[in-house]
Amino acid sequence: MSYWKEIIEGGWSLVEGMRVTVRRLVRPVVTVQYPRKQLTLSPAYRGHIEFKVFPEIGTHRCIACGTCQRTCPSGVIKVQGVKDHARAPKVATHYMIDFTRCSLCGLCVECCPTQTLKYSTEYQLEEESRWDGVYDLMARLEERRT
Amino acid sequence: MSNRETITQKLQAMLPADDVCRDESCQAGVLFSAQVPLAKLRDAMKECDTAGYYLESITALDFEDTFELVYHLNCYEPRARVAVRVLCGHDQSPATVSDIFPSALWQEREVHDFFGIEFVGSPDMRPLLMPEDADCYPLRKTFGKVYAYHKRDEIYG
Amino acid sequence: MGSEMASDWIRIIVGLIIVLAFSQLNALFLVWLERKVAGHIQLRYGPMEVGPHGILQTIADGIKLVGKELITPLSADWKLFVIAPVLVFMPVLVAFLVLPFDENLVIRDMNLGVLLIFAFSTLSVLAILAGGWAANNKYALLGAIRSVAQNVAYEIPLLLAVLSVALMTQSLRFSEIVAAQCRVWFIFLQPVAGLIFLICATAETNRAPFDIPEAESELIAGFHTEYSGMRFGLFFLAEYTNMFIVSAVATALFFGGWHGPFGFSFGLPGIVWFLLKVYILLFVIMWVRWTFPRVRFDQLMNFSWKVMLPLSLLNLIVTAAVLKFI
Amino acid sequence: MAEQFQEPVVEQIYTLNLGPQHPSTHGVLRVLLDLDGEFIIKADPVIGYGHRGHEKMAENRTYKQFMPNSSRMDYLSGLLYNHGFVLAVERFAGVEVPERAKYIRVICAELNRISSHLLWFGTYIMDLGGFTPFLYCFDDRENILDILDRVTGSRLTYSYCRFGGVNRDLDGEFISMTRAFIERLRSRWTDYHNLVTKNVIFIHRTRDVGVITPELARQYGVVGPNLRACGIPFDVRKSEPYEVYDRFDFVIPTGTKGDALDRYNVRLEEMEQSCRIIEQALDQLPEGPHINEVAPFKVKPPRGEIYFAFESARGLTAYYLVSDGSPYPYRCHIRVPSFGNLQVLTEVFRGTLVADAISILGSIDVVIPEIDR
Repeated sequence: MSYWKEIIEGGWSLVEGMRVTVRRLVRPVVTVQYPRKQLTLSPAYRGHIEFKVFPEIGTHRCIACGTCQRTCPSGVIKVQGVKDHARAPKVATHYMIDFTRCSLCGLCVECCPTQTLKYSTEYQLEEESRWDGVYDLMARLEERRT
Repeated sequence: MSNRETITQKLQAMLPADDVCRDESCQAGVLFSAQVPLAKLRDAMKECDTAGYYLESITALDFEDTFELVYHLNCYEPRARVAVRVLCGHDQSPATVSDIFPSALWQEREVHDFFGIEFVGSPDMRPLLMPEDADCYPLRKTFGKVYAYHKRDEIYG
Repeated sequence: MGSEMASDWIRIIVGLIIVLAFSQLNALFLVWLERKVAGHIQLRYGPMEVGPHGILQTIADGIKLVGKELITPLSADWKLFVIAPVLVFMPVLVAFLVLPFDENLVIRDMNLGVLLIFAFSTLSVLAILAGGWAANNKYALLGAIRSVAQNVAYEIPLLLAVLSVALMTQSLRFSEIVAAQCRVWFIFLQPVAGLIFLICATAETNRAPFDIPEAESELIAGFHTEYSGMRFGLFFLAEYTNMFIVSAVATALFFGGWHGPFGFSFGLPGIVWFLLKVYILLFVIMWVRWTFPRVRFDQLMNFSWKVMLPLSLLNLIVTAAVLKFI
Repeated sequence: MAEQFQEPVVEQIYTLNLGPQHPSTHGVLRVLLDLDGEFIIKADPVIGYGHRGHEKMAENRTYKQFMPNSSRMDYLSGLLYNHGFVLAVERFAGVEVPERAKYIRVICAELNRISSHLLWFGTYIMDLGGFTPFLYCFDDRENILDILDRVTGSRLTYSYCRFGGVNRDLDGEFISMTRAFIERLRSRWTDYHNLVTKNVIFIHRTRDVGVITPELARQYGVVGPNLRACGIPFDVRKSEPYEVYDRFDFVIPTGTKGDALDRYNVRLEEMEQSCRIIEQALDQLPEGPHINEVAPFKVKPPRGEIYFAFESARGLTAYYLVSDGSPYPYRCHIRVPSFGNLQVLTEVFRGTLVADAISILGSIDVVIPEIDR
């Protein structure tokens, strides 16, 4: 008797399963056709880093202290700055990141004493060579300002 | 009697009082820590096995004067972790415990990979995580970039 | 007599050309359909980019497959390896000869049509065995062995199910079997046989949940692990064409062939009814595939020998007894 | 299966190399199988293809710099590992954590646990040949990722926890999304049960397959859901409550036989328990800062060591840290759950079919990069 019972119960469980899938078949899909339709990014999205532009001075506030450079676990950041004269505050002139090795931990943003770094929201970062992954943040900043 | 009391008593009976240390609060995550001489390692582990403990991890520490093997054992009771610590000179070879705890086999292989410590009597000492042709022991403090290489007393003294 | 022979030959040749064109196009369409069905069952679109709703996707894939290098492994038995994909496709084409698409739309209405289809569809397992064996790959061999065992096991209940239909109509000619269903389809008279036939046909065509010869999570791709390019493509097309054939046979044997339900045709020609039913069955096969996990090999065998075979025998005996005493 | 298995004739044995590139070895696991027909005589897992030397890396990095590494060991439950590492260092160095941060961490960690289990659920059914539940699970998991993305800014390797708190505070939107998600997940259980749990094929594939007895589990140090499936209610969240887990009411689901079906049921029930924890944590969520602003920038634990165990999605995980008082750990050892869970397979595989081996491997839920470290 259990033989028949198992066949019937087993068969019914298969029918139940098929009911689940067919109900999904007529439901609207949940995916989007990516390049044509894009989802909105989360407000906290962490892309590569970028300079903030402070409206009151119209540019970044990086003082090239090198904290980010030392904190970065992967040694991605290279920053250089100059002083106009001996008493003047240091101002960054070069800021390069090697995004190919970045692990997006965000420690640089947090440790920055002048809060001049932020996360970019770019994510379509296709490049042709490894060197294209090295970003010059200064140049990017100029590009954005103009 | 619970497993943790059994093993505490057994190990206390086996070792001099200086070598064992019990911390009810488990601040360092370990209830009971026992410094076992190399020769008594297998005895201590057998006691743990009969007390119903399982082997959680085997790891080694490389000090300037010696290696130290740390065996963490645990049982399915709250806050019952036992650490069995064995000093093992750079030229000494501890006995394997893989016949007592089968899980030790891979962990010993891993320690062998990283520290080059040979376990006497182990049926299988092939490299586990390292490539088959590796000729270095990466977690030794003589390999690669190293910030500090201390004697044991400088940390635990 | 002579002119009749000639017209017969012309009929066969024209038929073959139509069959070749139809089976290929149909297989391409089925691949697309399967991907669409799978997509929508899984709450995604499936192919969308090539052509409207991706209808040309499989053609693009076919072109890609044709362009790919045909790799023959060094250790393979290359003669068998090359011939196996061709072998797997031939019996599939032959089966089209006797399929009754409509009352008069049969390429050759033989009195042993049903037998011919099953005789030839059994051949494809030889090709699978040859391919799996010749590849000299353990996964391929395992797949081939599984395939043979599975086909042998499921052939018997399949034929027994067909036999009970043949008993009812006293014929193995498709046109007669279909004609006998002009009022009531045999699925209502022989529900057990119909179900057995469908299950066994799924197993015969190596479709999920009986796709253990391919079993991508166990055997990577089973018997066609080592095949690349259009050789793989032929296996693929053969699978889909096989699906079409078993659905067509099931339609002819159990679902009234070109007849509408209960003798009402609603003014539609027979071929529309026939194809409609075939595609509904195909959809069911796909639906099943995208719903169930795969059965294990020994369970598959147990199911065949312990459930399907006794059931089909019982069904046959009951059918025979009923026919005898009524 | 075991009773059908007979001692093989030696000449019939052949070796099958399962992996490292195989659809269902979940990463780069290679198993050398000695087979007799389709029966497995001996299994020898070969691991180490994903070895990155995290332990050596830790010695060359400050504690803070190692923090992003921690979520890269087990990429499916990155936040749990992250959480564990941060907790270990906090206890070691005595960093205070605000109450709100503790709750936030628990909520996110449990969400991550659900996402890990959901992914396991999907891939396990895919190992058994059913493709569709995989996509349904991904649909649900996508929700979790969206929620976590909202607060952590990342979808897989979160690097969210910080010494003394978390990176970013929760907002109201997060809370409502989480509550909506839990409701939605609960409404999906019927579908999952109808589609998978009750399915006769699934039951036949998993019942009495890959039985791990409690004794075998103890010998091999099997932990997590695999251990609980053999009937031992051992969960670090209960036995050594860390963070605020002792304030929540949840039960440890257990199985009876220790077969694949039990492991499946235990994991499914665990998701429900995680939902309960999240709900309670959301109810109790206090106001306050999300990070201890006065936490030292450079963490320097005192000399000594700590062995900190926590429950990751795969079981008991532990960080063993030895400090010499400098900002760099002298030694960092990570006890990973999958290590023992995978090793037990050498025993369990014996006498099973290849198809079962896949089913068992899937049910154990190993993450290979976690083992390789």
